[in-house]
Amino acid sequence: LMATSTTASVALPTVTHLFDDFRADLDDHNDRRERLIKASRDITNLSKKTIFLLHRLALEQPAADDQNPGKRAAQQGYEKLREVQNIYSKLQSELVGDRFWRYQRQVSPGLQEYIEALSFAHYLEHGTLIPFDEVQKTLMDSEGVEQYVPLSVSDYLLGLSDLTGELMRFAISGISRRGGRAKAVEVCAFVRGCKADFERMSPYIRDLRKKQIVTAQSLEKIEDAAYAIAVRSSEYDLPPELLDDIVAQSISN
Amino acid sequence: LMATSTTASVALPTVTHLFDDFRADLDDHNDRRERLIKASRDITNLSKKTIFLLHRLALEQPAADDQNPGKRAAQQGYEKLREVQNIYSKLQSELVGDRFWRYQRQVSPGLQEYIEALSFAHYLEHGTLIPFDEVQKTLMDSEGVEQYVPLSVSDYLLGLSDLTGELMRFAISGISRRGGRAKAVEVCAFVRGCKADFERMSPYIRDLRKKQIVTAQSLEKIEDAAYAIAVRSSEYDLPPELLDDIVAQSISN
Amino acid sequence: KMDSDQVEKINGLLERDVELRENIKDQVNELDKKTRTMVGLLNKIHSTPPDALPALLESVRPTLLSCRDVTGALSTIIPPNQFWRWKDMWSNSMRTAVFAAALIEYLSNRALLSLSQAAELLGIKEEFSDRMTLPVEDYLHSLISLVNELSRLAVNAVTLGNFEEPIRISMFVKDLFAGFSMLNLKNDTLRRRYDSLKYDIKKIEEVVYDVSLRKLASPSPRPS
Amino acid sequence: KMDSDQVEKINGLLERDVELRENIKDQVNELDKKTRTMVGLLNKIHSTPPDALPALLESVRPTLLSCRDVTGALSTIIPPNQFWRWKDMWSNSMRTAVFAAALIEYLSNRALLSLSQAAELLGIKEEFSDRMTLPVEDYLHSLISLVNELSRLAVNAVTLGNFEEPIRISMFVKDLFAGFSMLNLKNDTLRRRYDSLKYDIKKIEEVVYDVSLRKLASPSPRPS
Amino acid sequence: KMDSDQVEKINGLLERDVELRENIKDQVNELDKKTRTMVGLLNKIHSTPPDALPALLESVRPTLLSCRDVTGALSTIIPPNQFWRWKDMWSNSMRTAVFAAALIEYLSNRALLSLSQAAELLGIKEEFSDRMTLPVEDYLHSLISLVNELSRLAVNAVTLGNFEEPIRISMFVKDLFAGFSMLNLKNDTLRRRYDSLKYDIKKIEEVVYDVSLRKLASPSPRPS
Amino acid sequence: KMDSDQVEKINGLLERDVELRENIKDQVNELDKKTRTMVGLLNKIHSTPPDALPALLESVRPTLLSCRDVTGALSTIIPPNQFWRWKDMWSNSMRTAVFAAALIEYLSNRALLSLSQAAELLGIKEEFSDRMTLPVEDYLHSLISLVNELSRLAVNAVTLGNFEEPIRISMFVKDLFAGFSMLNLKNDTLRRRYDSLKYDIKKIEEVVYDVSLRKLASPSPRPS
Amino acid sequence: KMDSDQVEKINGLLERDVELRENIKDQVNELDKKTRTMVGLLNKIHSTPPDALPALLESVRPTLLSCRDVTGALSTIIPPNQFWRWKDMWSNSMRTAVFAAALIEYLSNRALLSLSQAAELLGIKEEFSDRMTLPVEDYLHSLISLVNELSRLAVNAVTLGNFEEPIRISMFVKDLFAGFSMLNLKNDTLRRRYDSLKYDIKKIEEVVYDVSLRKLASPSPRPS
Amino acid sequence: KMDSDQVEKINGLLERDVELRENIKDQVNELDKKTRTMVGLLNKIHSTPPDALPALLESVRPTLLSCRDVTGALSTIIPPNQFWRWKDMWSNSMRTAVFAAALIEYLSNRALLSLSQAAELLGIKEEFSDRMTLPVEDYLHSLISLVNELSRLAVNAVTLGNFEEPIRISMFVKDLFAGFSMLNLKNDTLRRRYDSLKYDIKKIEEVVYDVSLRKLASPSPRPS
Ligand SMILES: [Mn+2]
Ligand SMILES: [Mn+2]
Repeated sequence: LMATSTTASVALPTVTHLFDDFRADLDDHNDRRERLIKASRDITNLSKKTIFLLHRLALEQPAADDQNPGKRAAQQGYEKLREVQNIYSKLQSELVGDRFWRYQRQVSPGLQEYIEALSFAHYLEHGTLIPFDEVQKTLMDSEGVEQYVPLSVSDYLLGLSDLTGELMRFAISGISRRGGRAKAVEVCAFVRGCKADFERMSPYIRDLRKKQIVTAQSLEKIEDAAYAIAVRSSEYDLPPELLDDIVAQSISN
Repeated sequence: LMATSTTASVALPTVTHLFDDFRADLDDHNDRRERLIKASRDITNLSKKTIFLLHRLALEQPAADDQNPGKRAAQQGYEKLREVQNIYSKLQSELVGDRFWRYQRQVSPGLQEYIEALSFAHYLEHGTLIPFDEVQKTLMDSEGVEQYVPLSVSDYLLGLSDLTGELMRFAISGISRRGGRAKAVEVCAFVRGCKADFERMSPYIRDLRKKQIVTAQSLEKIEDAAYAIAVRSSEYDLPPELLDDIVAQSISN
Repeated sequence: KMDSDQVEKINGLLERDVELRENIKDQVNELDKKTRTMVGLLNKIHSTPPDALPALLESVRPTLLSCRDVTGALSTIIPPNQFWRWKDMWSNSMRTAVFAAALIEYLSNRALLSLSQAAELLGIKEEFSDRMTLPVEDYLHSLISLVNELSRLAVNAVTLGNFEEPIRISMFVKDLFAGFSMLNLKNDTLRRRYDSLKYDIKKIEEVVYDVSLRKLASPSPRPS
Repeated sequence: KMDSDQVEKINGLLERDVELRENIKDQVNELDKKTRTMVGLLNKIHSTPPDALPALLESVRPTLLSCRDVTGALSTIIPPNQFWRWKDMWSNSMRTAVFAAALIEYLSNRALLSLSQAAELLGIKEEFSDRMTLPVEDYLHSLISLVNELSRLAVNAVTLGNFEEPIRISMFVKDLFAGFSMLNLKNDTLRRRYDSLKYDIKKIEEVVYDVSLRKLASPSPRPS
Repeated sequence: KMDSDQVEKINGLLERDVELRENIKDQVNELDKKTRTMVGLLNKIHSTPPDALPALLESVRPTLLSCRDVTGALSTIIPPNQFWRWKDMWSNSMRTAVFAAALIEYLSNRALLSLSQAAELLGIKEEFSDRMTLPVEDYLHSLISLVNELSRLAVNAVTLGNFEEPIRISMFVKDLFAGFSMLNLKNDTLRRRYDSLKYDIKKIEEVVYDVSLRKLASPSPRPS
Repeated sequence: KMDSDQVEKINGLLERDVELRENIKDQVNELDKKTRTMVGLLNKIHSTPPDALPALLESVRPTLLSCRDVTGALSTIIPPNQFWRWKDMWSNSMRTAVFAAALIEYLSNRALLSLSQAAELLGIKEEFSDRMTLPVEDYLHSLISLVNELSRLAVNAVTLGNFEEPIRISMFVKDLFAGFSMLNLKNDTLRRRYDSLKYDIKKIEEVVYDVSLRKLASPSPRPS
Repeated sequence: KMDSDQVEKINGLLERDVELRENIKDQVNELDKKTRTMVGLLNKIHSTPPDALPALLESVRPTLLSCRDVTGALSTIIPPNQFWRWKDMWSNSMRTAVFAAALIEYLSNRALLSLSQAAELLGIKEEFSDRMTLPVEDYLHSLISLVNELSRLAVNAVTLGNFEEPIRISMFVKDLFAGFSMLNLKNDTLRRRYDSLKYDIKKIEEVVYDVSLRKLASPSPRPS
Repeated sequence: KMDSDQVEKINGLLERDVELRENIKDQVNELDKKTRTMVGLLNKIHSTPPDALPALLESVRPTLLSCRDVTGALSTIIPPNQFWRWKDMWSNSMRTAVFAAALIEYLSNRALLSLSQAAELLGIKEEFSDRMTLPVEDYLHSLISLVNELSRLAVNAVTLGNFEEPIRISMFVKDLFAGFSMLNLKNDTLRRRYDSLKYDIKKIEEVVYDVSLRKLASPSPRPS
């Protein structure tokens, strides 16, 4: 009788031992999850700040000798985003192998905000949508061998979809700048194209469908601005640059 | 004409200067908010772990010579909660003066979870509800002079309200332990009293009204367990300790 | 189960807060009446010719200064360090008061009322700071309201035949917008309201455009 | 506006995923059929006398082993590193399969099926790990289902006149619960299900209580 | 025990209410038809030249007056003291009817329909007051709808070449708005709708601006 | 133009309502305190042995009767005919008060408190009817709360060793439920709460089952 | 331009549907009354001794058969092909009727009412199929309600001293459950309700356990 | 007992539906691709000058006509009488297709696509009516989408220098709106969307205002 009771207390450690491993495993997972959530918040904040910076730079009157003021703004944006890339480089081991998809829900919000900021800078420099591969390249070490964090099509598209909102702000805020009216018309066409392109992809990505509604609203806002420009200038039979000059003079006088 | 335009560009720096300060102020605020959110997550996690630890210790069969097994469990709980107190001691400057109420929404969730864990340990040791002042004391430096973080009545009560859920788990999980049946009946009376006490305070605190519903559910669960004990033992005309012994023997045999 | 002295102590604390809230509410109602009066009077700027403006502004000033009674009372009622606990009760009213002050300042001196000037005008003293202060956010909200109102004024000034006003407003508002764009705002009300500023600027710009192209504006030196 | 080759590339990637999802779904349907069969058969343990049990368990085993076809197929279909991307599609089915395996193991050997044994039985190989693995969470879910089922079995065993079973189940389940209580769970489904375990233990305890007090149970040595 | 008397009595009470609701609903449907007709006809004001307006307004009046049938019927159906119990069923329709009345009044006499005039027009008699009355909130809702419609009319009048109309509307609406701004509205739908009035006013101001900028008409200065 | 008479009159109406609301709120707070006190005390029935029950119930009665102060005050404050306008402010508290009264009645006399008894106990007089009355819906809500509480009591009575109580409760609740099921409830909150009664009944039936299975008490057969 | 022909035609279509909905609603109200009556009567099975049961069941049958009036009327009202358009209006009532029929069948003959028997009893003829049919989902919902009721009956039968009933119910329900578990239910309400069946089965098993533990009756072994 | 015949029969019914749903889903995906392509192409109307419009519309037509493949396939897949059972699966896509057709019709012929024309264009034949038809609600939804799009087009046409378009759109939309306002819409999504049309109309009126104020084009007077 004593003997069996001893056996019983020997059997117990097996379960305990087993669950010890599980505990370590779960704690490890939760700790990593926490680290990624915190890092993702930092990345989101840095990216948002970059977007504000880009708006600020885009609004400044360019120096007279500046051939491509957008490029200058973009450079400063890229510079600031290097901080984000640094964070990702440090996270590499947390996101290696199958871990990216395991923690995707924690990582995506920051990643999408980063792509939004990066694509904004890219648009200011080139006037185009940043290609998938180029986004990927910014998340690699300098030799272009190791990917800090894998890029999913969904994150890429959702980040770009947010870009249209920033472009709307950029276009409308810039209207009072010299050349801003022409820029607004350009952005209007660009965003209209984006919306059409995303339309065909949206059945595949749940969140993109929702974001398309926001894009449609942004587009309408730009269209309304472009309309206001057109309707007002149509009263005068003068080329737009001349109109700009007349207005500028009446203010600076 | 040139002169006025110069005046204009001199006027600009004033606004810029003004907003420079605002930017610093807002950035400072947002950064502090972020730090507090992160610290609060850590505190919540540590407190939750402490609660698990206390359940685990409470479930262990006590050593034969242990006069007050609850006290031993509580001591280990207090020990672990010292980590939380350390975090608060480091946050003191972030929460000094009017800052506590400014960041209350960020700080409260962690604080309430801490109070839940602390009051659980206290209950295991004393079988009573921890008083307001004692919670406050744990958040002071060793000389009892400086308060790391002010304690609001609302956080105190909301933390205690969560305690009832843990007590429900404690009572029901412990029913199969020797003496667990008596303990469950004891907890039942205690939680019933808590619910009645909180009832009169709940009009003052919005969230407490919601949590009272959860407390009511927990209470009903304990009542159901106490009922099951009573109904089964009523078939036999034996004192409860004897019933416990018979059951224990049939298992250990 | 709580000790009865604990119950009593906590009930005491809770009831103190209820009473406090009542007292604050009374003051906020007071402040609300004042801001309603000021907004009602200032609404007339849209139909008032330039020469009658100083008198109109002067008529608002007493009410503006009387807001000091409220801020003074609040600074006495609010317990130490609890400014942020209660401020949501009056932020809207206070923002309207600061808006009124800033509008008067702009129309009187074509100048931006600074945060410290605003606090001073409303009787919010440095030494109240843990009970009553004017947070940057609230001040910024007031400035946005100011821009909203100025964009409306730009339109109505032209209707009244005042073609200089839109141009002055345009310059003032652009500076202000440049200031705002220096801030890193998070996604809150302030951000949303800041976002809407661009429409005001656009509107003002359209008026300037109309006015310039019709060559109705005579050049005027910009006040510094 | 996207380059047309970008559009094509991205559309290609998106469509690849759609196809992948279809393929996985087919496999999951397959697995679902198998688990439904196993659960149907294992449901009979509640009315099967002890001596007929081995045959019943034996009849389930082929279906259990055939799950290896599905895990093998999935390990081929899932692209490298994408296990966590798709696993929600089959976790429920896989948990049921592991539950069946653990129940068979308990009833055959009164032993706890370990995680690695479970993986092995279901043909989930170490080398598949970035495409097909058995996560701890899923394994734990299956153990909770096992406890749910055993608490029901404790009741029905007594109905069938088997008074030893509840006592053996009681000891087994208590060990398992002690194991579970070592974990730090966050507020998710696993936590909720773990929380409900105490009711199963209580139920089993009541059966043990009934049985013990009626002195119907004869003492039996505990298998190690 | 709930005896059958009790049950019968309670059931009687419940069923009386069900029937009452049905009867009210029929009347509200009736009222709805009338207001739909009026709104349909009044929609033509946006494309009707000034000289054809009186005839249009005259064509609406019979329907307006026929609303008295509904208010009369309701005052008979509603039990004493239960006005506030059922009023939500018809408030929307009644507000539309009052809106129609106020719009006709403005377009006929450039005057504001008063609360008592509105009640009188719709046949809501003083002596009905515990069963049918026109609450001040509903009246104010109707006035806000009037402003919404007039801001649209200001735009369309210009399209029709009527450049004086916006100026008259502007004055009327500004007076109305000044009245509103003296009311102590609490934070409810009415307050939100009142807050939205400023967009209508801005729109009207912009029309007046456009007209006066082009010297198509000029707002006469008014005593402040 | 909205003349100042109109504005003043309207403002008077609006402000009267604001003040009225404040006054009602004070009374409702008062009533709320009373009902919370009663609920707190009545909570003890679950741990009170039968012989100590009368004293407990007696201790609640003064608070119950003091509710008459509130209903009396409300009947004075509410303007004629406006009962239905304001009743949502106190229905919850009133339902709790009626619940307390019905629980006391059941525990004292094993009888169902009727609608008119409830009104009488709470001091709601016939002559108040256009300002203060007890609508049948509120009474029915209270009865449902009573059943909720009694199902809990059935459980706790057994824990206290009182095996007859559940049987009495079962009979009382079944009669009540039969009464309810003859009412024509429409699809609203009351209906949903009524539908949930079946869970309470099941629970009570299970208690009666446990008690009679173990021959701790036996339900007397009753004529069907 | 939407010509008046078009408008008229469309309005005709819309109004036909409105009227249709009204007509259907009337029939559903009729059906609701019948099912309420049946449920009220059948509720008595829980307190009726076995020998009085046949009379009770007989008293329900006329109401059950009178449901044919409603299904007949619906089959006339519903336009060809529109069964699926309107069926949500009556599914709940129809499920209750089928539940009543299945309960009567079980208590009379200890047999499961088949889908076609159910349709036949309720007068749903093959030739109505494009306007009125009994979808398999609704039939299954009714069977689940049957199990819910039987688990309650198992408890109450024991209270009445009928210890064989739970054992018969247990066997019937287990067979039914085994049938269900072979169905391929998708993730909808039906699936969720099916999943909840296991609680009923556990409850019944516990009753059988209680009865057999106390040797009040003994489940006969059955061929597996 | 649920015999295996029954089970098999029921399972057959359930599985037929599962398969049916899969098949319909495939067709709906197909239709979805087509409508998205059309919407993508039609998006270009906002930046296409009038002379390039016919070619653009022509490029959409093949896709539009290819929708007939889907409606044809659906009419084969859907079992007799089950149109209303499944229609929710494709209503959204179908509405978009009808919207595209109506937009093309308007831009080509300045005419309103009738319900029967829409059905004909999309290959929905009279003889399909119990499996595939175009309900009037869906048609009306498409017309509302058309107005939404045209209000945007009015704006963008002006940007492109086409000042006549808004005037034509204005007349078309007003006629359509007048038609709608004669319909008896009940309180559902359609009603809400109809109510929102007034914003589109206001927007179009403002464009017409801008254009006529500046004498860029002039709306021809029309008989009221
Ligand atoms: Mn953004
Ligand atoms: Mn907790």
